[in-house]
This record gives sequence, structure tokens and C-alpha cells, in this order.
Amino acid sequence: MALLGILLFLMIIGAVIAVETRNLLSSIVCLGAIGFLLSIVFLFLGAPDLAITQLVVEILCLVILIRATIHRRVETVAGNREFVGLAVTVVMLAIVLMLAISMMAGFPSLGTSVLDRMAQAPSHFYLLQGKAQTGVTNIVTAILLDFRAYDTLGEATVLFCAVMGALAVLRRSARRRPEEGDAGDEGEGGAE
Amino acid sequence: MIYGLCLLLIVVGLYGVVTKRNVVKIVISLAIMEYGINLFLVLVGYRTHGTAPILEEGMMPETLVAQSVDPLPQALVLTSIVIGLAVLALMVALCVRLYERYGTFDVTEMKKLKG
Amino acid sequence: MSGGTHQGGMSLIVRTVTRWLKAFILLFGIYVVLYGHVSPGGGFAGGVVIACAYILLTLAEGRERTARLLSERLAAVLAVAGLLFFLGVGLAGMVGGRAFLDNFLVGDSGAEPALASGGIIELCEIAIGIIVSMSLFLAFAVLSRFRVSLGDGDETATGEGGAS
Amino acid sequence: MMHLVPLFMAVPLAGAFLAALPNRRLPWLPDLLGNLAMTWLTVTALSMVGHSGLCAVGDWGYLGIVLRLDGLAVLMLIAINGIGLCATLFSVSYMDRYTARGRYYSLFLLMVAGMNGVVLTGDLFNLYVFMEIAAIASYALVAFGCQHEELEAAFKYAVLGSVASALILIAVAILYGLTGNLNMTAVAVRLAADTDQPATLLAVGLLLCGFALKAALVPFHAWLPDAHPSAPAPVSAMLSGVVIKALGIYVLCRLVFNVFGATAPLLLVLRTLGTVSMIVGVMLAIGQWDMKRLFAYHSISQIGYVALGIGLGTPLGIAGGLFHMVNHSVFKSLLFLNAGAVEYAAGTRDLKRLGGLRGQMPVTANTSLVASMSIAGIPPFNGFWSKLLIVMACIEAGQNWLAVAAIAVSLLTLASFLKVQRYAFFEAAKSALTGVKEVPVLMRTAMLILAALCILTSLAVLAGWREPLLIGWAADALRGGVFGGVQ
Repeated sequence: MALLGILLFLMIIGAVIAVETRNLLSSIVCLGAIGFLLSIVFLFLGAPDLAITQLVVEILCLVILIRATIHRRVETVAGNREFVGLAVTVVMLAIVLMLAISMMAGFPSLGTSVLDRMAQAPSHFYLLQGKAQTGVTNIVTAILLDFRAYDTLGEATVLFCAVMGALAVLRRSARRRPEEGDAGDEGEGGAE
Repeated sequence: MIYGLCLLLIVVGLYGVVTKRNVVKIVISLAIMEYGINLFLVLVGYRTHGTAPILEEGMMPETLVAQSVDPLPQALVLTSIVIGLAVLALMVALCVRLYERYGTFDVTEMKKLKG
Repeated sequence: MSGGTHQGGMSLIVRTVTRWLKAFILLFGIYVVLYGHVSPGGGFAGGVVIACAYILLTLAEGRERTARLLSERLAAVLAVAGLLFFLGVGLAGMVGGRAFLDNFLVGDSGAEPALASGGIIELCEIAIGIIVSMSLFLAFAVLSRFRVSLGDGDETATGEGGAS
Repeated sequence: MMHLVPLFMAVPLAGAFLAALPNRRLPWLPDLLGNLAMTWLTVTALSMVGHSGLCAVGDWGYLGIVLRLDGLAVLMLIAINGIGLCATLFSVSYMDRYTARGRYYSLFLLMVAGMNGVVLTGDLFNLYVFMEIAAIASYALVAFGCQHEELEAAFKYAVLGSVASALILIAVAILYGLTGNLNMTAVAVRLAADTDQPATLLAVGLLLCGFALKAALVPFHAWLPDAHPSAPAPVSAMLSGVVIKALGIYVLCRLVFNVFGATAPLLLVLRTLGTVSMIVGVMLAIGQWDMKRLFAYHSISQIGYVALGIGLGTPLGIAGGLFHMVNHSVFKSLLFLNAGAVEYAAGTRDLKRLGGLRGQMPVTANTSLVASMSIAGIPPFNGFWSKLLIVMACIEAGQNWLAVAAIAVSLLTLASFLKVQRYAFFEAAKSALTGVKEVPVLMRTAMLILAALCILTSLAVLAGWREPLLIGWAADALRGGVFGGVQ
């Protein structure tokens, strides 16, 4: 548990640096460090599937972000707002955080999962019957692609949707010139 | 305690989203928030000294129930990681296009919108 | 379009290493996709690994050469085919009054886990691997292409990639 | 009928995937796919009237994901797909202005699939996933024109939308930790058994903030006036007409009534948010000169009416709120299509540069008049009846001040729309606009259908003024409480 705390602490430090540093590239590298630490944390928490996925996704995130920022003016010009606004924001967020933590007091403590508390929870069924019902031994895969396959279809669609969106946003010319358009399009139409 | 730190991570991301004036910084802050939330979900499913929810060779399902961590949050996080990646890709595309239009990543220099 | 040093790819060493590495990365990605049901991994992780292989290729060899192996058009068609296949598997479950996304192929429950023991799971796993890898490759390709089409007017480009 | 329910997601998804295929030879194919899919969806949604039940995806029952169809879901499905059909009809000609038609229809259908998924799902995490599909598609559609403002608005929308999604996901995680379930009914049962848990309150707060952001209720409305006007007109019509409802108000109601139970403090919060949005939205709208921007501010205000009505918690209030939600979908999408038609024909939507379009664009002018009178609450049109129901409900519940506020806001709305009518359609024609012609036939058809609906939906009160046609059934789903409507 102490190890987990230390890793989390490192992640928070990384997050603060990533948010506050003036150089965009260092910020991206810090994000990569946080993602890598998160991957290790997942490994400790008994989630090797997540550790692998987090790791490869992290690499891809870095590649995309670096590709987007490299050769562009990356220095952060206006880092922050004026001091008063910033102070107010920080205080507000601190209050929200304190409130949230105090409300989490009644939340089941870490380490007592749903499996320990509720005999009726679906997770019990997944672990007990997962292999018999779906034929796979990795229960996470069984949930992902059988019990909750509908979510996974949605997830693949989200990815496709974002890529379609990126293609749409990055197309070379978004609007047709008026003269290429069809009838009913004369005048100064379309020219913005 | 651990939950508190995890929430702190999310709030740091939120802080970045609210205060930063650089579009890429905002995207990075959102990604940090996303990480915090993924971690939170996995923590919810964690069990002290839990093992991975994978049935080893010759293992009875009952043993798995007794010692494994909760597999459902992991499946959810897997979905959430991919959604996070998708949002990031789209937002980076928006950033790049914004840069092409304005020659900068700085929000304060983008003032075409009124109000 | 084919302008200058930075579109042709990176140095000879990087390109040679990539040529050897890409097959292994691809193989590893395919392994992760196929064996997700018995070990950690699965369609998503494997798909990202496969996408990374092609992205590495693009970074090292340049866009034109990668396009010979995998054009954006082909990637889009494959991604859509994967999605339609997934959806089709889901709809096929409905045939005969069963539920959407029903695992209608699930095998003998007592058998030892083999490649095909999960019924539709394995099929969907492969479909997801294709969807994820192709979509992400497409996203990356379009991002890097957009940079080229800009002509880098206001930038003082010094060469390609952070590595050089 | 229940076995058809997954097709509400599968059909638009299939259409979206096919429309996204690279194709140069058949430029009309995306149009066809989009309209066919929306027609099928509309017809099927209408045929769902009277049916309710559960549909387990993957046949796992409560262990997997359950889709639930009840009165409210059917009402929303009809609204989403009907408006969607009008928007795709309108798009056929309107999208000539833009390139990448295939991607447009693909994103449009994905947005529809996402909303249908949100409306039908009975599972908290699945709700999040489909909400993300709809949200991501709408971010991209807002940026579809790739102009400065559009990209900027889309970015702002995407940032705030992602923050909202993040808050919602934390809340889902907390609820899962507390109850061990993701199924809404199971969560509701668990929560009812275990009250006084502060963590539940945290989850409720996060969900309220998240969905209020998606619904653009007032302290959370900053993105809407930028995002809605920036999109292409049919998309604006969808965004203002159904997206803020399906992703915002609908889920808010569903969770408040069917999961957490409509407690007095929750209803008070909903009511307050609604009243504030109603007043602030209309105040901000008055000074606008950009047609679409003005309409967007009115969306905030009208959503406020819906939240107010439902937040009263009384049968009459809920019926009024839901009725207004449907009516608002119809007239607001019509208004946005009108603005699109004006922009298409005249090249601008700045009220100061428009004028005298009545003669040149009779269909647009007349349909816009109908829509304006509906939104302002002039008697024969649908907006009047729903606002009347809400005002009556306020008085019935003893909230006289809220009734006064609702009437005052309605008057301000009227003033604001008189301005639109006068500057855009009535005043003397500007010389720059002499060449303007009426828009193509499909765009006119879409506007005429919606204008007819403005009158037809007002006939719904004939079925029973306290609970207009279908609305009573939908309200039952909410009033059914924790186990809402479907067993």
C-alpha cells in the first residue's frame, strides 16, 4: 500500500509539472511519465490487461501529441490568468476536493471490493461461471467480449467516430466554392 | 488516503483544464483527468493482495472468486482508456487545425468568437 | 509534397532497424490480439501495437513508401469492414429469435481453452484488432499528411522527428 | 416488438459505417443511406408506440446490459429520429456547400445511434459509452466547416463536454463501488436500501453537474451559444432540437426519478436550475443579432422551462415539461433549419444585413413565422399549450412566483422573435438581397413537415389536456419511481 502511495505521489508531481511547465514538449513527456507510472500501478493492482493497454496507448498518445506539436511554436505564451483569478480557482478546486474527500468517508475502504461485500454482484457470476459459459480463461476478456460485448461495440464505434471526426476536421478544403455549387446558389452566397 | 490522492490527481487535471490558455496544455490536462478516473475505477475493484482475474491452468473458479480482484471495473477501464484515446485524437486534430488557422496554440490569441 | 529531407524518412540506420523490427512488432501485435482470451492483452492492446508498427514505418520510411504497403484508403476500408463484421456477428446472434450479440458459437465448456474456444469472442477479438489498428493508423496518417499540406509556411523546420 | 430494439442502434451504425467507405463513383450514396436509415428509424420508432419491456443484449439478463423501452424512451426515440429525418432531408441540398458528404452522414448517423443508445439503455456504463459516441460525433460536426469560429467553438464544446463526461464517469464508478451493479434498476434498489450514504450524495452531485453541462443549464451553459450556431444548419437543428435533451435533460430525469428517487431537494435543484436558465437565457438572447446565436440562447431558456416543469415533480408539471421538450424539439429545429435556409439563400444570417425576405422566400418566411409563434407561446401553436401546462402546474404546486417568471420569460421571448421576424422577413428589402431565391425543394419539404408538426402536436392536447397524447404514458415512466414503468 505504501508503494502504491509513493507511485501515486510521483504521478501527482508529474501531473503538476505537466500542467505548470512552460515548455510544451516537457509537458508531453511528463504526461508520458504519468501514463507509464499508471501502467505500473495497474500491474500492482492485479490488472495486467490494463497495464499492457495503458502502456501501448500511452506510446501512441505521445507519438500523436509530439507529431502535432513538433516544428510548431510550442512555447507557452500566456501561461496563466491574472493572479486573483488563479487564486480563486485554486481555492475553489481545493474546497471541491476537500468536500469530495470528506464525502468519500463512508465509501467502502480500499481493498474491500464488491466481491467481498455483495454476494449478489454480477462479478461473482463472471468469476465463477465465466469460463464455463464463454470458454475463455481471461475473465476480463469474457466480460469485454461476451457479457458486455455491447459496450465493446460502442467502444470500437467511439474510436471510429473520433477518427472520422479527425478526418473531417483535417480535410483540405471544407467548403465548396460557390461556382461549383448547384443552382440557387448565385449572388454572394457562401462567401464568408 | 489512496482515494484522496487519486481525487487529487483528477483535480490537478481539472485545474489545468480551467486555468491553462494553451490548447495542447488543455488536452494534456484532460488526459491527466482521464488517467485519474481510470485509476479510481481500478481502485474501486481492488482487493487487498488480489490476483489478476485470469483462470490459471488447473485452477478452480471458486479459488478465483476467493482471491481475484473484481474483473468488471477492469473491463470498464479498458473501454474508458480507448475512449480517452479517441477523444485525444480528435482534440489533437482540432488543435492542429486551429494552429493552421491562427498560427498559434494560444487560446488568448483566438478571438473570432464573440462572448 | 515529396519535399526535402524530412519527408523521405530518417537516416539509413533507423530505416534498416525498422525494416527488421516491423515484422516482429507486427507479429507481437497479432499474438496479443489472438491470445487475449487466455492471457492479458486482446484486440485493443494488440490493435494499438499493430498500429504502432505502421506508424514506426511511416516515421522511418516516409509516407509514400508506407502507402505502398497500406494506403489510407485500404486502412479505411479495412476499419469499416471490421466494424461491419462485428456488427454482423451481433446481428447474426439475433437470427432465430436469440438476442443481439448473443454468443451463438460458444464451444464445449469443458474443453481446454484453444484458439477457437470462445465462440464469437475470438472473431470479435480479431475484428477489434483490425478496427483499432486501422483507425489509429488512419488518424496518424491524416495528422502527418495535414502537416505536409501546410507547406510549413511560418515554421523554421530543421529536420524531421525529435530523434534526429 | 422488443427484439427490434437493438436495431435502433445497429441500423444507424451500419449506415454510418457504409457511408464512411471511401467512394468517389457514387456521390449520392451517403445521402441515400442517411435518409433511408432515418426513415426506417422514424417508422420503427412510431411503431413502438404502446410497447414496453426489457431486452437483454447477449441474453445475459441482469448480468449483461439490458435495454429498456418505456413510454419516455419511445417519446424520445420518436423525437430524435423524426427530427433526424427532417434534418437529413434538409441536408441533401444544404450540404452541397461542404465537401466530404460521406463523413458528414457517417458522423450524423453515429450521433443518432449514440442518442438512441442513451435513450434505450438501462445500464450506467453503457449510457456513458453511447453518450460519448453522440458527443464525439457532435464535436466533429460542429467543426465540420473548418472555419476559425467553428473550430474554436468545437474545441470549447469538446473540452467542456469531456469534463462533463469525466464527472459522469467518476459518479458511475462511485455508484458501482456502492452497489456492485451497473444496471439502473439494481442500483436503484440498492441505493433505496442504503440511504444516508454521503458518497451517494457525491455521486448525485457529480451526475447533476455533468448532465447539467450536457444540457447547458445556466451556470454550465458557456459552450452552447458558440457550438450550436457554428455547426451546419441541420446539425444545429439536431444539437438544439434533440442532443441537449437526449444527453442532458432526459438522462437527468431518468436518473433523478428512476434511480435516485425524486426527493424534494433534488427536485428543488432541478427547478432552480431550470428557472435560472429560463431567465438568464432569454436575457442574453435579446441583444443578439446573429440569427442562429439568438436561437441558441433561446434553447437555454426553453430547456429551462422543461427543467422547471419536470422539477415541480407533480403529474401536471411532468406532463408539461415533457410536452414542452417535444414541442421545443420541433420548433427549435425548424427555426435552425430556417436560419440555414436564409443563410443558404442570402449568404448571411446577420439580422442587420437581412430584410424583406418574405417576398423572395415565402416558404421559409411562413414556416419561420409558425415556429416563432410556437416558441413565443401564441395560442393555436404547440408552444402555447406546453407553456400553459407548466404555468398551471406552477400555480397548482403553489409556486406562484415561478408562474409569473414563466409568463414574463414568454413575453420576452415573444419580443425577441418579433425582432427576428421584422428584421429578417418583414422590413423593406435590402438592395444586396435582390437576387435571393427560395431554397431547393427538399429543404422546403423538411421545413414544411416541421411546421405542420408545430400545429399537429398542439392537437395532442385534444386527447386530454392534462396529459396530451403519448405524454401521459411517458410521464408514467418517470412517475413510476424507482422501478419505473417496466418490470
